[in-house]
Amino acid sequence: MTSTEEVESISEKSERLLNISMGPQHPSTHGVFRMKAVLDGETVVKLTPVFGYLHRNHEKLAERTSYLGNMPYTDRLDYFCSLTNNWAYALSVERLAGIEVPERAEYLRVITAELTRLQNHLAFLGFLLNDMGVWATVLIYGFREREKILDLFESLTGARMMCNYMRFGGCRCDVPDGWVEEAKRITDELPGVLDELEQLLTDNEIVVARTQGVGTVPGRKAINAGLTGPVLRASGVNYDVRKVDSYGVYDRFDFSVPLGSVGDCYDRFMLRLLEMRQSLNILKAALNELPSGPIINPKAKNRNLRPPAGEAYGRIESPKGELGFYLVSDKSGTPYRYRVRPPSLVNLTLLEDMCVGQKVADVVVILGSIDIILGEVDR
Amino acid sequence: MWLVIIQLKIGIILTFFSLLFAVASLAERKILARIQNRRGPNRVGPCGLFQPIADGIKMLIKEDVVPRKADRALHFLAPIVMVAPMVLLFGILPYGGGLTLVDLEVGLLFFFAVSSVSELAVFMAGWSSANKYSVFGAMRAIAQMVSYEVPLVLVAITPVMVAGSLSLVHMVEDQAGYAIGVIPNWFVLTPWGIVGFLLLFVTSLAEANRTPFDLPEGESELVAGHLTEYSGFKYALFFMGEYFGIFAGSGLAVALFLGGGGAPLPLLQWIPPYLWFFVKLVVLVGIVIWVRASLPRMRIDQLMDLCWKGLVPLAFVNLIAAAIWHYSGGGWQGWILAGGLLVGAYLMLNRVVLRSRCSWERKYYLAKS
Amino acid sequence: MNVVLFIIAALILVGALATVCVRNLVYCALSLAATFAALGMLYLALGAEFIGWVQILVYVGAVAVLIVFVILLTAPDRMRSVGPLFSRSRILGVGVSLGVFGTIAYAVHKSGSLKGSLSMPAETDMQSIGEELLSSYLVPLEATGVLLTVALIGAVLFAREEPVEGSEESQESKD
Amino acid sequence: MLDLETIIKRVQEAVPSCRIELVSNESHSGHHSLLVDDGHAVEVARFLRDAPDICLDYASNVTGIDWLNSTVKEKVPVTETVEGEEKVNEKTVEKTVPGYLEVVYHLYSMRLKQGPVILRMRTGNRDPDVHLPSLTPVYRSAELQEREVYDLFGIVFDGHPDMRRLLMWEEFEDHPMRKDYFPPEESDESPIDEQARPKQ
Repeated sequence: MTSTEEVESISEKSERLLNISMGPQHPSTHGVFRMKAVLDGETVVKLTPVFGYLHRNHEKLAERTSYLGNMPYTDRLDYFCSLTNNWAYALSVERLAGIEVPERAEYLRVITAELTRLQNHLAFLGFLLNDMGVWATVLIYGFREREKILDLFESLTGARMMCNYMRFGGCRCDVPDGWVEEAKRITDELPGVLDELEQLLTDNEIVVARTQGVGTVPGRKAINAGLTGPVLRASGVNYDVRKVDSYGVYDRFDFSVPLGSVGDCYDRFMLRLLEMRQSLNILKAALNELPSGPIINPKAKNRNLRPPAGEAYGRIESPKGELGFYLVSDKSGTPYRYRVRPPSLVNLTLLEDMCVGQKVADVVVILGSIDIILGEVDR
Repeated sequence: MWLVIIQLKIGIILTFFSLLFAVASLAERKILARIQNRRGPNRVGPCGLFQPIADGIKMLIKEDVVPRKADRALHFLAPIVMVAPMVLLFGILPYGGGLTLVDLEVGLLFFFAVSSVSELAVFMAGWSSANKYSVFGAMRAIAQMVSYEVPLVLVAITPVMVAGSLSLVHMVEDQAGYAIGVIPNWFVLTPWGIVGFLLLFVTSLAEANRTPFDLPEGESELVAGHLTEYSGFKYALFFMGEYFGIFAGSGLAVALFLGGGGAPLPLLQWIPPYLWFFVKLVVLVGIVIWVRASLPRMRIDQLMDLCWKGLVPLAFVNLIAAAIWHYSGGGWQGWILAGGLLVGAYLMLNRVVLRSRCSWERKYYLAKS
Repeated sequence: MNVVLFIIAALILVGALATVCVRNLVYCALSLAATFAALGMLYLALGAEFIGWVQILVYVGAVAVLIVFVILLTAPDRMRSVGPLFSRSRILGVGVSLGVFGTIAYAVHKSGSLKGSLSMPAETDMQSIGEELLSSYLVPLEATGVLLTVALIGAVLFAREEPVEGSEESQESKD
Repeated sequence: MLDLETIIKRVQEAVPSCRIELVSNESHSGHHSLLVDDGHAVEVARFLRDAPDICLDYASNVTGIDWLNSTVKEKVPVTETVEGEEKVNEKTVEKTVPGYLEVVYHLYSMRLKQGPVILRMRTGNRDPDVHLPSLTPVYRSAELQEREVYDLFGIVFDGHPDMRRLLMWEEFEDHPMRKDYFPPEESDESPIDEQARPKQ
C-alpha cells in the first residue's frame, strides 16, 4: 500500500536507498518467508512481503481427499500446533454434518489445545528472544519445557508434532494410564518456570528497549486488518474466540483474557506470558474435572462421511489467532470447497505498516512478535 | 643472546595466545552450552577436549569460496589485515616478571593506533564481498568502532593522567603495593577506577563486536554481516582476529585497572606476575562469554545513543573525578568528592537517556468475558 | 638505516601515486591509508615515536576510516567501477601533482634548510612534549580545542537536517 | 443479533438500489448468507461495518468457490391428456445451469461480539478474468486473502490496491483452485529450469 507520493519520494532519494532481500534463506524469517526491504540507511522505507515459497496447495489436495483423510494434512498447517488444527477442522465438519461430541472428548480437546498453546508460546518466547540476538539461551529453556509437553502428546497420540488426534465426534484414543497425573505434574511445575522467565525477561533493559514502542498497532486498525489472537489483544481489543463462541466446553472454565494497552512488540510478548497463566488455569480445572464416558460419539461416521449439502464455517482460537475452516459439501465423500482461514497469513497484513519507519533490526523483532508459521502462511 | 631471549618471549606469548584461542573457542561453546542447559561439544576426545583441533582441520580443508563478483585481492587481504595488528598488540602488554616484550614509552598510543587498523579490515571484508549484507555489516562495524573508540580512549587516558605516563609497564608499577598491608593499590579500587574499568570493559566489548554490541554480524538481521561471504581458513582467521581482539582488550583492562601482574594479596606474591596477569585475563574473557549467553542485542540507534549520550559524557566526568581524586589525596575526601560526582553524573545521564525511552510500567487487563 | 628509509619512501611514493591514479574509489582510499601508515613509519624511523603513532592513530585509524565510510554512504554503486585501472584524466593528475611538488620543492630549496647536514632532532619524550604543550604552546592548544569543539557542534547541526519533532509528528499521523 | 431479514431490510433502506437476497443453507450449521450484487457490494459492506447496531467490523474469512456448469434434473409438472383424462405428471427435464465463481466473506462484529454474517458475490460466468469489486478498502483484512483468491481462482478484484499473485509465482498462468484445472504434464519445465536456462 504505497501511494504515488511515497513512490516519488522514494525514487528521489533512490541514490542513497538500499534494496535488500531478507529471505527466503535468511536466518530469522521463521521459515521460507521473504521480505523485500528498501532501506534509507538503517530505516525501513518500504517493505514488501513475498509469500508462497512453501505453497503446496493444501486446499486443492483436500478437495480430492475424503473428509477423514484430510485430518493428517491439517497437522502440517501450523506444524507447531497440530492439535488445534485438528480441532478446528473437526469442529467445522461436525457443524457441517451435525455431529455431537461426548463430554469427555470435549474435555480432552480442551486439555490438548491448551497444552498446545503452552508449548507454542514457550517456543515463541525463545524465537522472539533469538531474533533479538540471545544466542538460543531462552529458546532452549523454552524448549526444555516444551519437550515435556511433547512427551505428553507422544504418549497420548503416538506422535510428538503430527498428532492427528481428533476425529469427527470425538478423539481417536483415550488417555493412557497415568497420563492425567503426569499432565497435572507438568502443569503444576510450569508456573515456577514462567516466574523465572518473567523475572529474567520482562525487566531486562535491552529487551524493553528493543520491544517497547516498536511496531505499534492501534486497536481500530488491528480490527480492520483482521488481526487475531495475542497480536490483536495486545492492542487492547477484547476478542477471544474461546469466550465469544465458547466452542467446546470453554464456558465451563473460569479464565480471563489478558489485554494489552499499547499494541507494540512488548505487549505482544507480555500477552503470551499472561496467556500461558490463563491456559494453566484452564488446564488445572479440566484435568481435575475430566469426566468419564466415551471419547467418541458412537453414532458419528468417520469413514465415508458424506455430509448433507451445504456449508459451514468453524473457527477456534489457535495459539496464533483465529483459525477457521470453511467447508462446502455437495453430498459427496470429498469436500467441494475446503478453505483454511490461516491466522498467520492474515496477521501479516499489517507487516509493512508496522515496519516502515523502524530500523532493520526491528523488522526481525516485529516479525517474531507476530508469530508466524510458514506451513500455515503458504499452505 | 638478546635476540634469542626476545625470540623465546615471542614464542611463549604467541603460543600462549594461540592456545588460549583454541581453549577459548571450546570454552565459549562449553560455557554457552552449560548456561543454556545443554552439553556442548562432547564427541571429539575426552569431554570434547579435542574439538578445537577438529575445528581447525575442518577449517583448513574446507573449500574457500569467493563470490564471483567479489574483489579477490581485498577479499584475500582482509583477514590478514584483521589478524596482524591484533597479534602486534600482544607485544606491549605488561605481563611482568621478565616476560614483557617491549616497554614502549607510548605504549597506550601504540595500542590504539594499531587496533584502529582492524576497522579498515572490516571495511575491506565487507566491501570486497559484493554482498549487501556484508556492506551493511561493514557500515555498522565502522560506525560502531569509530564511535566507541572515543570513550575507549577517554577512559584509557584517566590512568595515564594519574600515573603520568603512557607506558603500560609504568602504569602497572604505579599500581603495585598494598594499602593497609592487604588491599592492593589497583586503580579499580578507586571510585574513578571502578567506573573507568566498567566503561573500558563495555567499550572494548563494542570494539570487539561482542554481544550485546554484535550488530555488525548480528545473525538475526544481517546473516553474518561482513563475514557472510567468508568460509574456510579465511573465516577462521577472522574468528581468530576477533578473539585476539578480546584478549588484547582484556589485557589492556588488566594492565590499566586490575594492577597488571600484581597479586591480589601480599601472601600470594610468590606466584609469578605473568601468571596473575593471565589469570585475570582469562577471568575477563570468561565474563565476556557469560555476557554473550545472557544478553540480547542492542539496536543501532540505541547503541549510538549509549555511546554518545551515556559513555562519552561519563568518561569525561570520570576524567574530572580522577583529577579530583588525585588532588584530594585519595583519602575519604576523595571517595566522597569523586564518588559523589560520578554517582550524580550517572543518575543525571540515566535520566537524560531514559527520557527518550518509553515508559517501563505497563498495565495489562484481565477481561473476564 | 638508509635502506629502511628508502623502502619507506618507496612505499609512500607508490601509495601516493596509487591514491591519485587508481580509478576505483575504494582502492584510492585504501592506498591513501597505506600512504599514511608509511608516513607514520617514516616518523618512527626518524625517532619521533609519539608523532609516528599519532600519525597512524589519527590518519589511518580515523581519517582514512572516515573517508572509507563516506564512500560507503554516498556512492554504493559507483564504488565498483568497471573499466581501466587508471583513470582517463591521469595525465592531468600527474600534471597537478608535479606542479604542487615543484612548488613545495622550490620553497624548501629556497628556505635553505636543506643546506648543510641535518642535525639529528633532540631526544623527545612524552614528558617534554606534554610540558611544552601546556606551557609555551598553551594558547595554540586551547585555540585548537575551541576550533574542534566548534567543528563538532557544526557537524551536529548539519546532521540534524530534519527536526526531531517533525518526524515524530509524521509518525503519529501515519497511524 | 439482528436476523438476516432485518439486515436485508436495513441494507435496502440504506442502499436503495442494491439487490440483496438471502441464500439459505440446509446443512446443520444453519449458516445462511446474503448475496449482494457486485455493483453495490462496497457500499453494502461499508454500511454493514459502520451501522452502529450491526457493526460488522471484522472480516474473518475471504474465499472463492468455483461452481462448474452443472446439469440439474428438475421435475416439472406437465399436464398430459391420457385417454381423455387430464393428468398432472411430473417429468424430469435436464437443465444446464451456467457455472460461476463466487466470493464469500465471513463478517463478524468484534465490538458486539456477534456473527457471522456471510456475504457472497457472484460472477456471471467462469471466464479467465472475471471481475468483482474488492472489499479491501472497507476491510483491510481482505487484502491478502483477496490476492489469494485472485491467485487461485482468477477473480480480479477491482479497487484492490495491490492486485498481484500471492502464492504462485508471477509467471504462472493458470489458476489452480478452479475445478477444471489440471496440473501440467510432468515433462513441462518447472520455473526453476526456466530461470537456469541462459537468456538469449
